[in-house]
Amino acid sequence: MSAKALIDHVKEATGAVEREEVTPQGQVALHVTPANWHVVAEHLRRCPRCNFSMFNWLSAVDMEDDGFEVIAHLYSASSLQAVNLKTMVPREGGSVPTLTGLWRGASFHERECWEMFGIDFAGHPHLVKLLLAEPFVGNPLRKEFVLMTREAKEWPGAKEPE
Amino acid sequence: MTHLSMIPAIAESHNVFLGFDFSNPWVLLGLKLAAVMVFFLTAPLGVGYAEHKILAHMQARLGPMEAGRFHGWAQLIADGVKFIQKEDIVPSAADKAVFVIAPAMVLVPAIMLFVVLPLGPNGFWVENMDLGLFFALAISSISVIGMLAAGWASANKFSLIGAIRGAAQLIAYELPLVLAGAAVAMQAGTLSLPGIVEAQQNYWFVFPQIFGFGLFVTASLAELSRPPFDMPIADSEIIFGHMTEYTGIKFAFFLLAEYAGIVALSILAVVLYLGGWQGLPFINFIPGPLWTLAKVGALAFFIIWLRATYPRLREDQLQKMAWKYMIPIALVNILLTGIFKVVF
Amino acid sequence: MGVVDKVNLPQPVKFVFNWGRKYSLWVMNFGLACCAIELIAASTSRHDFMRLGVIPVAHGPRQADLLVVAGTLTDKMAPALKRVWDQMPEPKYCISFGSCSNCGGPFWDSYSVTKGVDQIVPVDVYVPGCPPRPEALLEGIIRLQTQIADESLKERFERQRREAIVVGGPVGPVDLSNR
Amino acid sequence: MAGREGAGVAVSDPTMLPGGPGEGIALDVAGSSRFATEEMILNIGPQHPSTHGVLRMVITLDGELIIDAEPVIGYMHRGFEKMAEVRDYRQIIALVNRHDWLSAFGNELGVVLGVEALMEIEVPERAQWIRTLLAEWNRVLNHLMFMGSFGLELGAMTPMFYAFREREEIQGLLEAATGGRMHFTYNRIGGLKEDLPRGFLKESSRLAKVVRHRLGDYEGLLLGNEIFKKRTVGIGKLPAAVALEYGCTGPILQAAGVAEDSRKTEPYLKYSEVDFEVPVGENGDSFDRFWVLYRRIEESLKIVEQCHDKIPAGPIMPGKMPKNIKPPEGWIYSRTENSLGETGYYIVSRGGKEPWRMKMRTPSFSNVSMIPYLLRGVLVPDLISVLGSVFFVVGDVDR
Repeated sequence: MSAKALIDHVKEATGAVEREEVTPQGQVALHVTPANWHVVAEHLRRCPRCNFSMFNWLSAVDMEDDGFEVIAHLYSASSLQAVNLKTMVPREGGSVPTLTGLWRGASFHERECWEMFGIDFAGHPHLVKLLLAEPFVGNPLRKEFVLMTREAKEWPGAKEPE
Repeated sequence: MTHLSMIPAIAESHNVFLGFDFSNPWVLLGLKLAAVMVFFLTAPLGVGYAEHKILAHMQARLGPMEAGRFHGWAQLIADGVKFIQKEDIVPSAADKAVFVIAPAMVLVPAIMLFVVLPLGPNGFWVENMDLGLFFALAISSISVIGMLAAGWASANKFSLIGAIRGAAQLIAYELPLVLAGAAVAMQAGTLSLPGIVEAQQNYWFVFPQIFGFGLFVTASLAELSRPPFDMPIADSEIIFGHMTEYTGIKFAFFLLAEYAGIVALSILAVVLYLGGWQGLPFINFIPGPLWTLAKVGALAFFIIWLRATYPRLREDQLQKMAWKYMIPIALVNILLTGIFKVVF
Repeated sequence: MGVVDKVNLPQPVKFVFNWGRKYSLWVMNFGLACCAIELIAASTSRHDFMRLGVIPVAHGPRQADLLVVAGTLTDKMAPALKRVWDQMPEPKYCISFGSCSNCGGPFWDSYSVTKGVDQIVPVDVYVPGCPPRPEALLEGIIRLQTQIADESLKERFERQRREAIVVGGPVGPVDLSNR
Repeated sequence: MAGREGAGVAVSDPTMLPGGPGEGIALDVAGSSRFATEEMILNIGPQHPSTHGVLRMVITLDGELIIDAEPVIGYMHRGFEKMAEVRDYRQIIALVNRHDWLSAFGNELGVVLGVEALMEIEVPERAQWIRTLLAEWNRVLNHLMFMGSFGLELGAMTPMFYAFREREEIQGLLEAATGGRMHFTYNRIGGLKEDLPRGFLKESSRLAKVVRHRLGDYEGLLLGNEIFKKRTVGIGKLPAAVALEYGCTGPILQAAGVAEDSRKTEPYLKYSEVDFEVPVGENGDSFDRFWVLYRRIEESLKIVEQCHDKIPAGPIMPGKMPKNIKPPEGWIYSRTENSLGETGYYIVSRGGKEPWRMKMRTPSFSNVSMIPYLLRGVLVPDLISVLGSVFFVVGDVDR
């Protein structure tokens, strides 16, 4: 299934795709609303034509004022097709339904995303810190989280090539 | 039936020690004790050093090279000197009395084992008991109590698991060990260890008792917790088993007992199966004790070689092997020995 | 322990004791990150630090004399390092192996890395590099052995602040108090 | 493991459903009133000989039977993704060397391939072939390490020493080209740091023969060893569907029977021009995982040997390169088949000299998240056999 065919199929089947994106390198992204996140994901997982059986990774990107873009990267081992499922959540109080019911592997990725960005994954059974130490405060991958060492002292090796 | 009094070299040997005749019993006793201690403190170190070097050379390395200058011969002495300086830690949760006494419970049987082991003819042994074999096998299994005590008293889960594994393993392998020994005793017609050696004048028992020999060596490895049966101290699973919490000299005692065990059980195997101090026919000018030591060395080399070669079994596979295969084979072996004795 | 660190031992006894400690450094591999691989490389075929009497069979801290902290120490891991160090019996030594454990190395600006294990445990020898070559560890061990050979345990325990050696740095003790 | 109660939770913890290989065993034993035993919580790690690194496992035991296991990770979390946001692309090459420290070359490859694709830089032929060659050598290095350490965990100490005997030679070879024993930093955006030294290819082909010859040692010591087979065959079976759900890739997925390898399915560099196979296991057990690892070394050596003949002469950097590396605005997910599986970098550029965001998708992270599934219902000694065969590097897990 080509990228185009996939996008058309998902659009048609779910009717929940806001917009699609194909990069010059041919990578596919489907943008959905947080409310439709689980619906589209479930279709991608269960539909025999899509058959995205592999949960590759899930993360987010800090888009500053737009909020956070949550990305789930799925892969189909049968059609060798990859798709990025994307949704935008607000900076504060953002919540996305969990995908742990669809792919077992989503659990760790969502925990990581939760602690790194502070995005809630509604329905996740075990949303606790994964990588950070227990006393750690803050969400490191948010842009407002500054690296104190760098604030205190600029890296002495910073030099532009001439 | 061979009786002890029928073997002249043994019957007359009561006051003979290391080839000399002693009339003063106290001098004799003192000498014997000193000899045991000297042998106990040197032979295991030799095996330990050999293990370092043999393993190293099998693994494309050199092993200790610096301590004592010449090929690191003093490595284990340095270890000993270091161990006596180390801080002696008793974990606060430990059962202190048991924790302290456990190394001794492992060490003392290991020393006592050497009392009956004969190294050569004409009194190269400390005590010639009529029940020598029985005594040796009985004493060698006492150490399991020390092991359990150490594991339990350490108040450490890894220690406890290690100790329980060790106990299960020792109990399982005590049986084939004893049964294999029993077949030899039947063949020799005596339980006295020098007597068994004398009975091998014509042929070594390894030939008629080839199954027994295999069983004995395998069970000895398990008794000693040596690879591939080193689950009680499996370092990648349970750190150091019952020794996990021990420091300094107490830990050194455990190690010493382990290597003494290798020496003792090797001597026992040599005495039971490989003709003890009896040499090969044409090179008989080599004195008996050297023959024993050479054979012990060969067996110890084999034990070390196994360590370099094999991964370890799993605890339940080990148990299965003992109960389902080795013990039946040992019983059949006894039966065959009986038939052999009656027919020939 | 008990006596050796409280009295000044006569020279011959001290020599023998120091010799024993020098050549019997059972090492606790506190392998954390990349440097752990070079630490293993130092213990295997080509470099084989067992030649120097560094025996890598101490699997638990209780039997170890030397702690080699190899790799990045994170704040989450730091309590475990402290605990391992406390579990080791005296006299014990510590080698900080690699830039990360010396000072944070390439992770100097990270939010979760402890910049320097000397904040947690006293370090005897620092081995720089990212990761240092196994030869650098051998050099560090030899420097440590030289230090052990003429130290007095009594003085060692009396000394509150430890002096450190930097491999490749000036020969002899370096005072870190003014850094 | 929390989430077992799951009150008011729409979806229960999927890792609890529907059981691992030992499904039902634990419940029968623990639930029986006649043989009711007390569960023991055992904490393995973070510093434990078997976890090769700083992974912590909290396992619930019934006797020696594992009822539940939870990996506690993060002890090596160094904040790579945050640090990548304050480093320019040149520095990131040096940084990513260090997250999977056993396959540094593969890591830097992922980044430079991504940035080159974003900037649409044409990499010279020679540079591509050299990258392929060194990436495969790096894979051999990595796999040798795991072959050795797996043996060590099962109690066989010699394979480790043999592995390092070979590793030292290969590291020497790579050091000749790159200047680094472990962290090569040999790639540049657009090409390579410098050309191969004289005599490199000759030495490389000699070494390929040597390593291939010495692989027999491992076959004898491990693959053909009865005890090794007893410890690994049938232990920790992983079905392909579960492996995919957890996102396992590389040897783990291939052992489970899925021939997924981006060198084949989405060829990059010169992998479409060389001939190699993707080994596939049958049962997905510990033995298969190890066997796949072994076969992957053979295949890598095959690629290495083909590279020797095919490396063309020519430049190693494109003629015209911008002074500052500033990829245009956009995003890319660059995925490579690294030693342990798929290593991907999701790079978001806003036109600056630093990436706006660089998400690292690492194979070890997914592999470790799958461990609880494998461990439920196995014995403690098998924990080692399972953990050792789920190949992971802790830095790659925690990043």
